Amino acid sequence: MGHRMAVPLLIRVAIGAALAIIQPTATPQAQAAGTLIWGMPSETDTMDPHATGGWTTYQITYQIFEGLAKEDLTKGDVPTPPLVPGLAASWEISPDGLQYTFKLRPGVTFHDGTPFDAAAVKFNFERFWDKSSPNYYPKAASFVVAYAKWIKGMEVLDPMTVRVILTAPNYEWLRQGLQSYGQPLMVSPAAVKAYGNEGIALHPIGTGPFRFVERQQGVRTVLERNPDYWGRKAQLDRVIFRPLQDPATRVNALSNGEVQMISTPPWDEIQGLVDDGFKLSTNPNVPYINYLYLNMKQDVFKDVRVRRAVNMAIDREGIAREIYRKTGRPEFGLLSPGTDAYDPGFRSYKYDPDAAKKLFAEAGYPNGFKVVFEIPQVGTGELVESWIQRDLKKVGIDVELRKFEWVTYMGRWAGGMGQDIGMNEIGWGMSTPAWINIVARCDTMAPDGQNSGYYCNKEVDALLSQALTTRDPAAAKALYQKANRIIMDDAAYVPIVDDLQPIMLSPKVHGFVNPPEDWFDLSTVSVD
Amino acid sequence: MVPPDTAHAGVGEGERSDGVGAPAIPPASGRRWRIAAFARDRAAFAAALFLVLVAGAALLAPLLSPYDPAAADNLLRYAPPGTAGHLLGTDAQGRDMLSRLLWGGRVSLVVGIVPVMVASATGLALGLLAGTAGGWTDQVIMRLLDVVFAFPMVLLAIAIAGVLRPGVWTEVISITVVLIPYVGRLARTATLLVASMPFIEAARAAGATRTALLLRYVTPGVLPPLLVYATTLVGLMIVVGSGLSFLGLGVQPPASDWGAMVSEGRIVLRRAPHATVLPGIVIVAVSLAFSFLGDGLRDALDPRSRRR
Amino acid sequence: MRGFLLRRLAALVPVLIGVSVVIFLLMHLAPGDVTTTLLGPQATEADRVALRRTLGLDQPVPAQYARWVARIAEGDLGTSVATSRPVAALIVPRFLNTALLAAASLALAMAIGYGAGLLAALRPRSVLDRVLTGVTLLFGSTPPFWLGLVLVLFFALRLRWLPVSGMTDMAGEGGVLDVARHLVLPTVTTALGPAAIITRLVRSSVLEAIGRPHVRVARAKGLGRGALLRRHVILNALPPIMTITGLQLGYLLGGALFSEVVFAWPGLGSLLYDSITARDTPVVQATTLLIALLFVLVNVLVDLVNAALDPRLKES
Amino acid sequence: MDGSDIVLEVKDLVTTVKMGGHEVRLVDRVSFTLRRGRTTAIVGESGSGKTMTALSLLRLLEPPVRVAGGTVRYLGRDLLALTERQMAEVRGARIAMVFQDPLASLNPVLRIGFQIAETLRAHRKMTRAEAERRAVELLRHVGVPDADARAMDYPHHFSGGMRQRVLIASAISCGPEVIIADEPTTALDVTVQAKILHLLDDLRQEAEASLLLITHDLGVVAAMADDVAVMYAGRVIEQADVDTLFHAPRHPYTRALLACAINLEDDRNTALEPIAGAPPDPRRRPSGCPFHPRCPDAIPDCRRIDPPLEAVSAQQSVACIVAQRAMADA
Repeated sequence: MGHRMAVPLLIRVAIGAALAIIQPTATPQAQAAGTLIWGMPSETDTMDPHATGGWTTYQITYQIFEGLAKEDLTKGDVPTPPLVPGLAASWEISPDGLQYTFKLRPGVTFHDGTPFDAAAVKFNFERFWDKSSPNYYPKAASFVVAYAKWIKGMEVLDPMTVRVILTAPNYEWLRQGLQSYGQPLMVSPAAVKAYGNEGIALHPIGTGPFRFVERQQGVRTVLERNPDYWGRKAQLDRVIFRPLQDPATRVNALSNGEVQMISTPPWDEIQGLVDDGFKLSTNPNVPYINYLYLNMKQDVFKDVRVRRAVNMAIDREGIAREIYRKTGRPEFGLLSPGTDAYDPGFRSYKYDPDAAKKLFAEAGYPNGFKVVFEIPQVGTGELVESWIQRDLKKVGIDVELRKFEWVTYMGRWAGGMGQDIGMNEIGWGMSTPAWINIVARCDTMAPDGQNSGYYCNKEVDALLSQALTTRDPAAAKALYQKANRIIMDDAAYVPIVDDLQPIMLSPKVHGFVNPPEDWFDLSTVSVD
Repeated sequence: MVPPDTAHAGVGEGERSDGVGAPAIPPASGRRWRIAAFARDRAAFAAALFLVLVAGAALLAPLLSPYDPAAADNLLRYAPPGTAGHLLGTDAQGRDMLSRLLWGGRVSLVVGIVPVMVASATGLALGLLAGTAGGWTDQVIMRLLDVVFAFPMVLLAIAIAGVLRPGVWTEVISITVVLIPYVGRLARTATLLVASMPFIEAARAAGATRTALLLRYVTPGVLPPLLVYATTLVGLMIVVGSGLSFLGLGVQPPASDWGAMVSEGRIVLRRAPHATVLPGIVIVAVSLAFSFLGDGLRDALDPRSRRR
Repeated sequence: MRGFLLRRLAALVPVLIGVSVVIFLLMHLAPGDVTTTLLGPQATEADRVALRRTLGLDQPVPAQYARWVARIAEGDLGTSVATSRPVAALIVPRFLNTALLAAASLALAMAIGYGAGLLAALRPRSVLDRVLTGVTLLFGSTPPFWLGLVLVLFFALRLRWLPVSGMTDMAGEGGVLDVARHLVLPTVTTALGPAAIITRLVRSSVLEAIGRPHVRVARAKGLGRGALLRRHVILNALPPIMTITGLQLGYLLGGALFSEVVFAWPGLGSLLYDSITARDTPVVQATTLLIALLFVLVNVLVDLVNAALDPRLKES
Repeated sequence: MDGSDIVLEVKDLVTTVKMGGHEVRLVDRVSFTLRRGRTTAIVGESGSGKTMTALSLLRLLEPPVRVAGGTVRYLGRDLLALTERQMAEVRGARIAMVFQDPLASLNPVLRIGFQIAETLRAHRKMTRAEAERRAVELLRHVGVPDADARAMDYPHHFSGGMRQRVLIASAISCGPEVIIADEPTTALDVTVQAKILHLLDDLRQEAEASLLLITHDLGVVAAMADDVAVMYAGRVIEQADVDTLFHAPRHPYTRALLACAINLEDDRNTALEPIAGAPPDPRRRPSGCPFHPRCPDAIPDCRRIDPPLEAVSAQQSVACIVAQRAMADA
């Protein structure tokens, strides 16, 4: 009864199997007609539009859900996405700017066949705004707060008409509902009743040009064309969103034909891909400024001359030219591109290291000082951060980089800089000029807002509040620009570069539009 | 990659090996470190020489490196090796590769050596205690080691990076913590084997106290296999450290180490292969050198295994 | 044998408890809690406090731990905070993917390791020995993520033989052959490290067994080379080999993370990495426990195999 | 003694080991014969090459040790010329061997019964069941109590003596003509030694096999051997039948060996005289007669002349010029 030895057998089997697999099958994957596979830098979180905040998530939910108003993302050559009727065919704003009466679009159904009407709108508003309603969902309320905090009341006039009363006039209110951090898009009430507030994230039912098919967490999220869509129907049969965290893998997947589109390609690989025949798509007005906060509570930064000197010491043009190349533009203000208030010609501080050194000396720091610069793991990236560190070193400022893992960094950034921290950074912006309120008002100082550097200038707050209540966009623009000038004169922030949102596309992709927004309308796209 | 073969440090003699592959215990007599034998083993000798050179270069980085490792020249990004003034070319930010390799060596060698030394000391202490005390102490220590043993290495590193901050100390601590059970188990097995040898009973009969027994008799028996195992581990830990840098948990800019250089350069492998290939080769060479050094040490300390 | 098994399984319990306590503390010590991901930075402090209360995060850590263990006992792994899906639904498919990759990698590592190790041991100090040991050592010393990329550049981008990412062809219908094609590069990348370790140990273990006196006695009995090798050399060399193979399988469950990241292979490792960065504690805890449980179970299995192979072990 | 009863004839056997580039002789032109039904002993201090000689007969050497010359004729065939496969058929079936260390000579992971049956099935067409049954009979035959049950046990369940009995059972399982026993009892305690030796002798007579007994114990030689060969530094320095050797040793080394042995019959309490010095290192063997540095009768010629083994009578040969010359004069 000697032992039957399986080892030699095992070896033969394993080698045999391995060889059988490697025989060459040269053709790249067969391409289903009209399917776009998009390689994204990270997995998206829950697909409940009311309860999510990530840009990458809106890149999917924008295809499934729609709001009463909508941004037209099919135009790339406009300074800001035009505001167009969505599920509301039309709306009127009362002269005092307090009442918005929406005429709903008739004949629209949700993907689950249930009708879209005033009752559905009421259900959605109760979900993210009305604490007294059984449909109230606290998580949604906390995400949609920027939009919902202006609502005083809401009433259904008839099955196809709804009126919303604001607490105060805010002519950016509609636009604020189409930004990140909680979008009040219309979710099918029947689906919420069927799957519950948490379950809706797994069964997203909206009215958009694409319908949800399935999601494999970390693998793919599949949408298909909605044949009954009320507007221009999508051309693609299906869209597949694939998280590919590693930049090298994203590039290789594109080259190997496993994806037809990737976002955030590594800057240094773009030229190589273009040479290989892939198309680079960018937009000059994407609302995305990479900027630094200076900690106004730190003594060194209380002196405006020091803040100005820091602004002068950093070579924005050099960073845009050498690192971002054709996918970045130097930025000198804090008004977000992609809005009608943005002025591309705005200038604040020229790159002048010698003048900066003089200013530091004048302010009492002839041989510079030490400053701690907190950065996130997935921020602008080491290339930019070390460039800034070198530029400041040249003028005597010794920068210590402290990198934090993303979630930890978010907590520290949202919570406001500690006393020992001099600077931190973020890449942000919105297609509404009102964004500047969130980051630069006295009353939005962290931890109650994203003014992480505790900048406070009463005059700026007054101008911004007035701008919100100015109906005429041109007049509002003048106010925002005046505020922007004051902020940059105070030099409380150090804007660096606008990211032009580079997207690499396979030559097989047609009709893709890169709009002045952080997500895209895929219904115009087709793949041969 | 997990450190290997607890049993690798040779397999015990005689029938009492408990099947888990106790380490080779040199016979009680003739344990002198035979420099001659070691020198004759050409591979080990070459490896030792190479490592001394590498360590020297890293230590003398300030003198040897032609440029400041953080000095970037934007006009010279991705310059291939052999470009004027830059023997090994430049990296993504136009920094001199040779200088970064030299300075990076300091961090990588620390990431390789410090955890192995600390883990060996702790592991030895725990192993000796568990091996000689036996009973409850042995069980408790072994179960504690099992807890850390069952923890996937990478998870521990990520969690520690979350608690502390990504950086060299995160790497060092995570690698140390993960290594302790491997060394601890090896030390315990070695202790059990040495403790059961006749010369220990003879010493006990001659009235040696427990601590004397432990220090003068058991430890010298346990040290050689541990030393051999530790040497091979250093190389492996440098490779593991490079993995942590790849996940962004390692050393933070502007400082760098070989692993971070490999993972940074990796993104543009096609366009500028030298950026990732050069540090890659250094890691492989140093890691190989430590393995050969380990083999050489094992043969020198345990003449019986030279026959094979 | 049953007593042996029960004793070994009993020893598991404290280990698993230990692992669960450690990971629970680590997740609580990590700054930045789940409310930042859940509520987004715009939420006010009051909202965060309210949410912490509803999630029970404001209770003392031991109480939270106790509540969590109680739920685990009933088989409820909790729901993922980031994706609001039941943790089990998240983990099981990812575990199967990792299991597939780990099994394939181990099979390859064993094929290389046992083959090369045995050949090297049968001709010690020969050219074959030096070549085999040298090559496997070389691969064992290469950072896996770098190796993966080089393989991709050659086999996928230049020869266009193999896919670069994922587990199946996204647009295709999948199927065994499709998965197999996607499995090749990640398996080779993951397997070469363990293969080097297994080769070294098989070589030293077989050499040691060959040197034992009973092998000479068996030869004196006139046994043929095959029987001699199988029954008298390999059988005695197996226990340490089995132990190290078990260790490598344990490593592969957690350690295949590099291949999972480089090849976008949707395994447990990348899920773990993402859920830690998202502070998704329920997922992290369940995944860690699963990996730890598998690791210790594999080691118990190895002990059983070794006990079957070597009677002295059974009685110790 | 005519040639017909010669079973095994070893002539000028040379076995070397490759050390630091050159071949060192461990066995240096050894010759002796094994006669049917008789026990020949090879005696000598450890390191004299006696075990190496035994292993060379069965070609059980592994690199860097190898047989460098000479012939080993077994029933007319030179074993050194056989292929490995042919040699395997001889080992265990025609020439069997019992080893010194019973503790390590049995495979610890296989059952006792199996390890004996294994030998049978290697040489005989037998089913597993038959081999196992035969194994149990063999165990009973070599004196293992309760053989039926014990066959299912593993080696570590047996004492040293019992394991040696198992090895002997395995050795005789195929009825070999020659049994080589390399210090079969050295590792055992005294009480068990006698039993094992008697067992070996009974089995040998029963099978009319010849026994080649390797030992350093003159007591064992006296008890067991018919013919004796004394080895020193890899050579046979004296060969004779047991009575001649004990009563008329010619070679000074043999005489010295005998002087060391305790002789119970002799009532004089003579002090034991150890032999000065130690056996030479094979790498730096002295010139001429290897024993001359320790030899009390050494004469200058001993340092020059390398004494061949020459017959000084029908039953005795010696490799010592002083002894040879003394015989010639007498």
